[in-house]
Amino acid sequence: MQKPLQVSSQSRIRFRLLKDRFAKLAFASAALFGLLILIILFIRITSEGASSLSLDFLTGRFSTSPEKAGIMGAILGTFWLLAVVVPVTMIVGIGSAIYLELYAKNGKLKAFTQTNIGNLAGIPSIVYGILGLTVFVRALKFGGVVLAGGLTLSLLILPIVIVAAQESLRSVPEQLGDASDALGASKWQTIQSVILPVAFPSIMTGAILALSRAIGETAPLVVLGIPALLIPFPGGIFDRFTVLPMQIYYWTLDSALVAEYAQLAAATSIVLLVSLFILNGSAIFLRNKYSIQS
Amino acid sequence: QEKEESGTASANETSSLEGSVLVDGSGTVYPLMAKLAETYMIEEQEDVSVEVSRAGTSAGFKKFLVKDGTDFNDASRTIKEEETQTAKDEGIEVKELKLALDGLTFVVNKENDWVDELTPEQLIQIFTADGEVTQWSDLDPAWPKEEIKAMGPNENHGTYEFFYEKVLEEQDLKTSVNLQQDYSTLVSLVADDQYGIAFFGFGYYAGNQEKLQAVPVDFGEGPVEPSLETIAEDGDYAAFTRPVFTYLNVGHAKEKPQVLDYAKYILKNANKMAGETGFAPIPETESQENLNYLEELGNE
Amino acid sequence: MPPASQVSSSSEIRALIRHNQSQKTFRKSLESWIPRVLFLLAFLSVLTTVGIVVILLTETIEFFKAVPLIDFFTGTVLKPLSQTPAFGILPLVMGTLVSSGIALLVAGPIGLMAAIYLSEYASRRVRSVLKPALELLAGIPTIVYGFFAFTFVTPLLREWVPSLEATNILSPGLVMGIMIIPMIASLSEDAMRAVPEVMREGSAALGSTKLETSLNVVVPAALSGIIASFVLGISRALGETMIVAIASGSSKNFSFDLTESMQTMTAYIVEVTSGDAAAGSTVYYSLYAVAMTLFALTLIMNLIAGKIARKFREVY
Amino acid sequence: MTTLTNYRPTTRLRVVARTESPAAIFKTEELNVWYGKTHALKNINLTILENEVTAIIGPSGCGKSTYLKTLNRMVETNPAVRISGTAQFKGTDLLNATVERLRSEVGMVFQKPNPFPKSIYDNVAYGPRLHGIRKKAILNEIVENSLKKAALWDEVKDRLSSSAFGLSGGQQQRLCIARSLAIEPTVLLMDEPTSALDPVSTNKVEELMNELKKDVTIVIVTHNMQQAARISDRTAFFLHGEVVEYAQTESIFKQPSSQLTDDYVNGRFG
Amino acid sequence: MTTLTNYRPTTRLRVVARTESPAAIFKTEELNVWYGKTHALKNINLTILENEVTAIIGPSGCGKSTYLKTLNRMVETNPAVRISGTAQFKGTDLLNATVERLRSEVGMVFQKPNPFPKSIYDNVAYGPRLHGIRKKAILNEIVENSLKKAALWDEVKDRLSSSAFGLSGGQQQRLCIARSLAIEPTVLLMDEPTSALDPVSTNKVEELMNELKKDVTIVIVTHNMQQAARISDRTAFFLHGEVVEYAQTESIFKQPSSQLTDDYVNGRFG
Ligand SMILES: Nc1ncnc2c1ncn2[C@@H]1O[C@H](COP(=O)(O)OP(=O)(O)OP(=O)(O)O)[C@@H](O)[C@H]1O
Ligand SMILES: Nc1ncnc2c1ncn2[C@@H]1O[C@H](COP(=O)(O)OP(=O)(O)OP(=O)(O)O)[C@@H](O)[C@H]1O
Ligand SMILES: [Mg+2]
Ligand SMILES: [Mg+2]
Ligand SMILES: O=P([O-])([O-])[O-]
Repeated sequence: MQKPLQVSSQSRIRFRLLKDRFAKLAFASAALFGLLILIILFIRITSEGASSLSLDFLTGRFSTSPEKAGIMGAILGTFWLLAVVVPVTMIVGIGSAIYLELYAKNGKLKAFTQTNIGNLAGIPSIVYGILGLTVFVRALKFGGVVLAGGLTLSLLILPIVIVAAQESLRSVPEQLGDASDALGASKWQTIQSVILPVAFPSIMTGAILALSRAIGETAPLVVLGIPALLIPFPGGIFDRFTVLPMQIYYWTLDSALVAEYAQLAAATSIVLLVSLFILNGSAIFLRNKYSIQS
Repeated sequence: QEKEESGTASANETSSLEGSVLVDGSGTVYPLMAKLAETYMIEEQEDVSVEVSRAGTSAGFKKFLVKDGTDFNDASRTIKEEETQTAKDEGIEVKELKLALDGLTFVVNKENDWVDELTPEQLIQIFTADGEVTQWSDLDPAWPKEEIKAMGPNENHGTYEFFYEKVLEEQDLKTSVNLQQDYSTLVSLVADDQYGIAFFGFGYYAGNQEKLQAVPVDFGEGPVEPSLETIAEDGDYAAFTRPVFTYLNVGHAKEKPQVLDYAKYILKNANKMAGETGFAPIPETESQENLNYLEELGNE
Repeated sequence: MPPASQVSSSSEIRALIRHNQSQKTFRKSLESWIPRVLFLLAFLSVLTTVGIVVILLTETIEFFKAVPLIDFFTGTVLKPLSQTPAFGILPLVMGTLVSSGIALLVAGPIGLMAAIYLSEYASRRVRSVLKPALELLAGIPTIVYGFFAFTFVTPLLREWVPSLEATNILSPGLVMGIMIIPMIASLSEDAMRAVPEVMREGSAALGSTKLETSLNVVVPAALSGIIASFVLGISRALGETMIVAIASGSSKNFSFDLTESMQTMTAYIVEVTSGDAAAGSTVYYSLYAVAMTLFALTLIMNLIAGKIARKFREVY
Repeated sequence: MTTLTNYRPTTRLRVVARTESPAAIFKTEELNVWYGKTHALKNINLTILENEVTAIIGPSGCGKSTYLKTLNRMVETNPAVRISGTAQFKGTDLLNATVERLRSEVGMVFQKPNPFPKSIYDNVAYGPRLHGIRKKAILNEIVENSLKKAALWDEVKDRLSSSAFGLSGGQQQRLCIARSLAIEPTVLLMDEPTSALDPVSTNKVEELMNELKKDVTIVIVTHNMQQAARISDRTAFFLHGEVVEYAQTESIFKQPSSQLTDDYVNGRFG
Repeated sequence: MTTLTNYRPTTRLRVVARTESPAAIFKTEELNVWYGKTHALKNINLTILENEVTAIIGPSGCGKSTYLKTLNRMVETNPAVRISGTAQFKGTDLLNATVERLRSEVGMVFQKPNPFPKSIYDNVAYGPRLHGIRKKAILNEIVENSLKKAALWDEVKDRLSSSAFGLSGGQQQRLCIARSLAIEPTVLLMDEPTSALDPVSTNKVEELMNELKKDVTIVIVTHNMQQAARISDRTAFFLHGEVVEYAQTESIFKQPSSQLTDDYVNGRFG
């Protein structure tokens, strides 16, 4: 057989392999860049904030004097906020996902709702703040209380919860639902006894990730007029409150006035980041654990 | 031990209160008011929540002079004619409570080694278009040929209006003046810009002396540096001295005991905390007059 | 019905089941309500959109009664609080575009390269470390990024660029870029992994190196997905608030100087709400007009991204 | 084409003689099924007889599974599906019946074993529980009987409460059969039930079918022509959504009347 | 088992007589392949001869594809894969060769046609371009020749610049063959190349293989025993990762030496 094409001279192959290796290095550095920034950010924040971190700081009340200031109020505020956000997003989020994924007929309405949810997920959080300000704080006269903040943040993360829950439901092997249907189960019986139990870990993963988003949000709360300086602890969902990110915001802005505030902001950031890492970490763990099985 | 004290205190005067008190308004007054609120909540009434914001005097009045508005509005200027009119229209009775004295302070960067003093005329030149001054060398040929970075608080603020009315005599500011909402931003802008100059209340200079220099002002009798001594109604810095207030919604004070109680508290304690937040005290008699008024309000 | 204790024959069980089936039970009647209740829950998301649009529109219309549309969209001067106010949105548009542009310049190449690495080169183990790390990066609250930009990146940049102001648009732009790297990397990677394995095999079987397969087959095949990830990244940057609110100051300059403070639409909303949110004034309405503009801008971006991504999905 | 006995060397399983002519259990007339625009079944007229094993063969994509799933209306789980024509189950219109009811009479076994992520016991008890049987004693009995019928009881009786995923593929498939049997269906539809199994398991399942057909009518889709020949009484050959030929299994393999059938069963395509 | 001629009624394609004994092109010794913990190939000793068509048959999961993909080391695209033993290509150790080089000599055609999302022309020109051929004239010639060899030229010559996705499945598969041929491989590995195709296309591809084997050694995996019988010279029967039997195709189908082979080719399992 004639081989008219000297297609792969040794040197050419070597050159191509070299290019490949070089590119791999470049791509890997790009991927590591994120990790590097993460490390710098964490080192930077730890070195700034670690000295302010103490039990007193965690359990203390807010104060304008740096040496006395604590973040218990903000921590409690975050908890109360979750007391609103968790039930609302779970019920509405999973319910919507079940409807869209398992009940809704494929048609214009479903396509519209789906597109709508996709777009909601892309609306800047500050716009949700304006929605919350206009509806919850002003029109419904809640004022800047936990309920108003919680509902606003619920609306903000709902699209994320819905989409994640939909994906979880979709990832349940179809054959399981088929097996149940083929035994004469009604739709809801199949959902309740086969699909939801299988999808649950993955739904939780998505929900936790969305919740951690809610915990870290600042912009909508700024718009709602959530105060930074708030000394009494919130005791329920009708109380005024503040949260960790607001505290960071206030202290960062005023670090120009009181240098120690930068350390307080950093210390609060550590608390926020560690809680979020724990949350996200557990979500990622959940996902990895259960994705191997299916 | 502390608990016991506050317990007796509340048993003696009013019984322990709860509810919230909303304060907004002047950023200049904010440090003083925040300090007062904090000590009040810790030492006097643990269950009352006093929330202090700092939208600026003018912005604050807009939140104050509405139905269900804030309880207090801090102000670094007196209430304006049209604001009084709004209050009347809304049926809101307003009481002016004088708290302390502040001096409008001009600050420059630490590395600014050429400015020893400025006259009010020079300040006008710096901040208005008519002066045709854009570089430091335009004021004095020996100074650097660098653009002056002039900045100040924006129109939400009483300090802006005081400056506009009393110093500039209502000439428009240059469009290039960098107007900011937050005093903290101004502080860091000047602290980081060798050619910057800004103005705000003395308190923001007092708290940041390691980052800023105050510019002595020559009112005609030699340079005067702003300080707690020179800031007084008849002091050397009198020309740039102004009283600061908080305005009370009298209706709220009548309805909500915690608002009235807090009003009394600030009048009694403002002078004590003025110094550490960069304000000069006012005569006891002036506070006493207001206190009497409040006592009467309580007895109604 | 056969007694429970009795051994039941096939036919008895069959009969029992048929009997139960013909029964009208509470469960069955309840079940018919489930879809309706769930529908209402799903409808809430539509309601949210309607709420946002209605609120923004009504107040924006109020705003345009006071400020002519043309002035708003073509004005280069923004002095909302001045005695002689001017409401030109262009300074905010400029600030928004510049910061998002910087962000994309950072995140586009790095994100894409990282995506290629994760999708084409990384071993399963490396990916299992890098992906969660990127997700953690994506999970950092923007307020922390803001703090980072203001207290670390800006001072660091000032050592290289002395003319940089304490608040400037460059530093938040860069940090916003870092913030959206995970998003672009992850979405692009998804797009690349959606390219059927058989394509790669086809290329590899012809003797291609990984790089050649990636650049000649995978990236072109995933191109619309990648572009969609870029557009979504921009959209995210357009709407980002806290980083710019903290680190870029509030100067309403209509200029192109990266070293100066510039205000974005989002930062303007923060400034106005934390300053004077008293209802009724033109400034108050301007909040909604700016928010409406921002909303429209991001919506358009998202729709474009959706359209591109859908085209991509149609291929496979 | 006279050598086709070679295809089923183990005819031992087949019941050859029939005394009475069996009744129709399914009857489809002018049945058409579309997936969106794909016309998957075209005018299918078939009568499936009670207590027989009917095999459906044909190349990939010819509509075998679609036909099978139409019989218990599982095809409708795909919302894009449209159906026209008539289909009867025991003389009643099945296309308008209550699906839950239809499906509890017409069981189904799938190509890939699909046990639930539950215990072996709960897998089998799933169906009875669905249909309102809660009494432990009855459930125990049903589980035992069904597993016995599926020839699995001896292998799993000591680990009823362990996960079904711990079983081998062949055991899982028999578990799925047991699960179907637990609600006492009158028909069992099987879609390539052995194609994922090893020879030994295949053989077990084939034996099982032979056992079951005393009580249950079986319709089986298979791509293995020898299997069809071994176990079925009657065979339908589908091609491009149409029935090319439907006859006694012997005649399909020995004297097919269509050249297409001949080509297919002799491996000239597919 | 003497009736097996029935399996390949169309032996017309087979070259029956060989004059010279062909040389070994692949030789694997004690070859083992694991996917993680799955032991997919166990001690495979096989010698594949030049310019022959070698068929690999066996039930699903027995390791056919794994073996084929070991020959061009595509199996290594799965990072979990471990290989032990030796494998030679034309006498040189292929397990340590440069894969890019190996693969440009050992082409591969997959079960599902996998054209690139490019034009027909660019699909065929892809390989030559990789290897540095840029000249338009040369590329044109290669594309034309390759498409002709793949018996596709007449069908596509007027729309070379339209997308490859517009072709039918059978055409796409032939395009993939053309794409492989464009870099002049000495071997073509084919993994069930016709299982996704209709009868007509299947026939075309089979004819094509017969044409190609003059120049190219072909190793083909197929699940269609009749196909193996029709087109191959030599057949290997795999089961559970082992070679049960490897011999002339005729002998595998007519007198298999193993009972397992006999059972498999007669459809008693699989
Ligand atoms: N969910 C679906 N969506 C769209 N088309 C489908 C779907 N399922 C099947 N089809 C189409 O319907 C036709 C018949 O498919 P069906 O699954 O019934 O074939 P089959 O004979 O069972 O094939 P196989 O042997 O591969 O299982 C095919 O053309 C197929 O592409
Ligand atoms: N990517 C993989 N990961 C893990 N195991 C695999 C992988 N690919 C194949 N295997 C396993 O290796 C064994 C051999 O698989 P292989 O694909 O070679 O079989 P095959 O004979 O080609 O089957 P088929 O006829 O289904 O194509 C099987 O047990 C299979 O489960
Ligand atoms: Mg099928
Ligand atoms: Mg294979
Ligand atoms: O914040 P001001 O005191 O300037 O109103």
